Amino acid sequence: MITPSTWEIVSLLLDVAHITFIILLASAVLGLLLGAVLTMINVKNIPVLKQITVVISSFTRSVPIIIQLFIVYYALPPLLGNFGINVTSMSATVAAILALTLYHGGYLTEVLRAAYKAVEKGQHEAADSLGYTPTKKFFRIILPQTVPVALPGWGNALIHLIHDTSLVFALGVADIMGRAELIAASSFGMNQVQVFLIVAAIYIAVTFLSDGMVRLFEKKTQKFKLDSGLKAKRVA
Amino acid sequence: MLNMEILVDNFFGILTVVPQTVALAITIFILSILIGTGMALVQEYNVPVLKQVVMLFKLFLRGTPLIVFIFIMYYSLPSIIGYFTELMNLDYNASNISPVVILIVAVSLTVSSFQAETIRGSFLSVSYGQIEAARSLGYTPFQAFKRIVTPQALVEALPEFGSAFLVVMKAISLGFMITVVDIFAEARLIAASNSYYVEAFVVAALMYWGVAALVVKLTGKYESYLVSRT
Amino acid sequence: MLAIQNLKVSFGDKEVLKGVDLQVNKGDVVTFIGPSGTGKTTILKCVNYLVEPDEGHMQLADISVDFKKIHKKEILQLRRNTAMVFQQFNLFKNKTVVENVMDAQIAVQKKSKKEAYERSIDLLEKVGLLEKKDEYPSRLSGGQQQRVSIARALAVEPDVVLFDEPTSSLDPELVAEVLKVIERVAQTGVTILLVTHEMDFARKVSNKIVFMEKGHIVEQGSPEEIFEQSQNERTRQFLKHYYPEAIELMAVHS
Amino acid sequence: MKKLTLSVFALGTVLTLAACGDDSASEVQADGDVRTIEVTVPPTSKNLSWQTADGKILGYEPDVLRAIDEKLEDYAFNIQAVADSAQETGLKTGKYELNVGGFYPTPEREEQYLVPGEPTGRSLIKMYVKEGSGIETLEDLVGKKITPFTAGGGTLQVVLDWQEANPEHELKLEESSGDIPYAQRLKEIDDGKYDAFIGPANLGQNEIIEELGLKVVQPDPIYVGETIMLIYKSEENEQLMEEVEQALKELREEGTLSEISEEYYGEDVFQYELTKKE
Repeated sequence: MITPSTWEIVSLLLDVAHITFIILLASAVLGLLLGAVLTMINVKNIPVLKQITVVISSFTRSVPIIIQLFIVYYALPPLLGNFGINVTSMSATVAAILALTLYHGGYLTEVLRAAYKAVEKGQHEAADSLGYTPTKKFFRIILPQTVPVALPGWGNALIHLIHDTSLVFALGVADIMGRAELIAASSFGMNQVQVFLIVAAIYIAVTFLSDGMVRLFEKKTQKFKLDSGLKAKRVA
Repeated sequence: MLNMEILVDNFFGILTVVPQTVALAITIFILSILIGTGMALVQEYNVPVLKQVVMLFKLFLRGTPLIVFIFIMYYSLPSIIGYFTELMNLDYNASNISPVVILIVAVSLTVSSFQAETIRGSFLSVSYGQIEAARSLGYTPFQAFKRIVTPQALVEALPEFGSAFLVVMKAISLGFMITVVDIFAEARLIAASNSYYVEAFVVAALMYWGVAALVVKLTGKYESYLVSRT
Repeated sequence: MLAIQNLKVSFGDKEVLKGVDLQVNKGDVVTFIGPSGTGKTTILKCVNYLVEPDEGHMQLADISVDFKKIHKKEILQLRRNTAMVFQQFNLFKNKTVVENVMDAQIAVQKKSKKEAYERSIDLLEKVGLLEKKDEYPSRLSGGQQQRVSIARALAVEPDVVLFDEPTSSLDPELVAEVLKVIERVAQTGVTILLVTHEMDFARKVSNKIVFMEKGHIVEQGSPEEIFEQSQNERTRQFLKHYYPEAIELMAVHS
Repeated sequence: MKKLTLSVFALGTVLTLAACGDDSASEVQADGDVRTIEVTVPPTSKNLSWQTADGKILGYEPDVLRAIDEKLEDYAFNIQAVADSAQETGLKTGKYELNVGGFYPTPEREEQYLVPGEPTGRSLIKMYVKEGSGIETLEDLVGKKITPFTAGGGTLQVVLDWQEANPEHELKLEESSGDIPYAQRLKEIDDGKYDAFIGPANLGQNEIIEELGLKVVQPDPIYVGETIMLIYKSEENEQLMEEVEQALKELREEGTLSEISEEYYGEDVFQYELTKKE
């Protein structure tokens, strides 16, 4: 029987790495956008919409990803079909991206909301008192202070997302984990530990990059120290 | 169309494993906090060698998908333990080690690497003045840590802990691969026996959602209780 | 130039202002005194709508508003014609000292960066903090932060500057440096509304003192009228606790 | 609590509507044209059905499907490999129209899906035990440790049925999702962690035992059953079911199924007599 060598396994896995990356990148970006929108609705206290964000966030945070993947891939198309929207041709990859976007967005809502709330009321009042429009206030004052607070949580959310991409295989997406399963199965699972250790190494490399990126952002955005002016009294 | 009868049946069927799932989650959750605190302390106090070990450990744990880590543990934990028992001349067949133990070890370790970050951040958020104040009143370092710093750090960490608990709840479902039965596993067992997959997943999703709602509510209550006391 | 009629504010079911009327002329320095929690700060925050009044009318320069049906545009107008100095300074933490002073000029007044910078440098020099211009607020002492905050307020050339207990969060030794700056501002002829517990200072810089209690204006008048000749029992009671010197002065007068 | 009730209701509605959307999957059909059928097979059950790293889907059942496809002029099978729980979830909601995967017939399956009367193949359930252990039948397993069963799989059902018929021999049964590969299972027999592994014989056991040089033997099958295919329940699929049934019948009679069996299992599974239902 032919069992592939370590290097053959590595190259077989790296062949499909781009699929994992596309899913990861797309759901990370879209999830961030979704999280931002949900947070906005949440902190602005828009009635009804706010309740919806709470439901989305609590559902996506608490239900196993695999069920969420099934809902999007299997339940959504017939559901939308009832409203005359035809998405039956949605591919498994698109469904995976959609499900992970919802999951990541829901998770980030908690992170972003907490970070937004961490900006003191005084900062809002100061900008308001000077006549900033809400948009100007948000982009010039509030957002730059929210980002550094949100970064560690965002970093964790990204790692969770990276881990969870390894489950999209269930829908038949040929990602890294999917191919790993196939390679292991082809030799009746005799080399499963070896294959999984290689998978682990690839994922560790990806999370290492992700953590590095977050740390870089932290350095860039946190040139000012976020302690209160009152605390500074002691410093001076 | 969803089969109502099956839904109700499934509800009570799956309900039976909720207590053990939650108990398992609580065990893992507490362990992960303990290990995470240990890691955070090692990093904060710059313990030589140990600090490097912890960093390497964290890199590995944060990076490895849990599904992979559980397998690695399943295959390697018995021989690791076997090595030690042999070393200590204990009469224990390590290959008899229960899958529940393997799951607890694997998930606790993985989650602890996230907890360490949370805990470190929350301790850093307690201002130095608080420690100074405690010292000035003659508290021993341990007393200051226990009575002053920890309660304040806890307030800071609580929302993250809530999230971590939900992560643990979901993570346990991967234990099915090594025969540990939780909410999701029971749903799949029932589905596999009666082929009503959609019904089983609906019920399972609601169970998770319900537990999560409860957890969020409880942490919220506890948080406001802690806040009201500080 | 600033006229307020029948201003009413409540927080939940607690009435904070129970119908306040106030008249301020251009160049006035009006100081609000009175026990804590009587609505002094609230009046200031109504002027720039940081607190939403239940009802009342206000005329500020050429802006006239009915608080019951105030428009978003009117709120912005009010805020653009006023500036506030806060008890907690509230400097923008993500901006350096000079950026704090510049930012509203750019974001609100649409000035060029260069113009804003030059004006900011000028103002920082006046408050004596030019050498700190590139520091972040967290590196400054409270007194320094408050002086920057005053420069920031003046930078937008407001019709009225609102000082909300500007020295209450400061260590005693830092109060003087801030008061000195406020005094200089007062001398430039800009209209000022001030809430403070520094009675000596109020007496020295104000041309009008407003004594408030429980959401009402009890008495208003020149510093002499309030601090030296007040016949009002409640005013005298308050001063007895917070400014015993006034009682001595009154004794002299009567 | 109110929020929770509301959420339950919302989710229930979503999924009910989803499960009701009958017609969406079949819209693909156009009269007179070849209708494409979405068919799923398991991806990691080597010899029964598996997908190679470069995407080829191989195995007994995929080949049977291809043979059927060749016989049916009005249909074209689009075969894809997805995990087991996804297979049945997708079939229930109409995403897929036909599943194979070594399924055993059960009343619940026949209630929910269209099941052709003709089986796709035979499933042999064998016991794998350590050389020289003397275990030959299920009765010998009393007091022994049996490897956990694939949850809800046919194997478990077979053993449960046997247990019901033979309550005097009480066995200790455990379940798992079955993701533990057979190689590991067989090694566990070899090193004594378990005394017996019971499972369908079509998943490469012989190759593993040979490759790893395990001291594991297999007595005669403890059960021989039929495997079926599941078809999404809709009116137009009844025609499909009949044609598939006919095709399977022909394939069995022509000996094609036996040939495919020889190719993947090294023996003709149709030579074994079906275990009688008790």
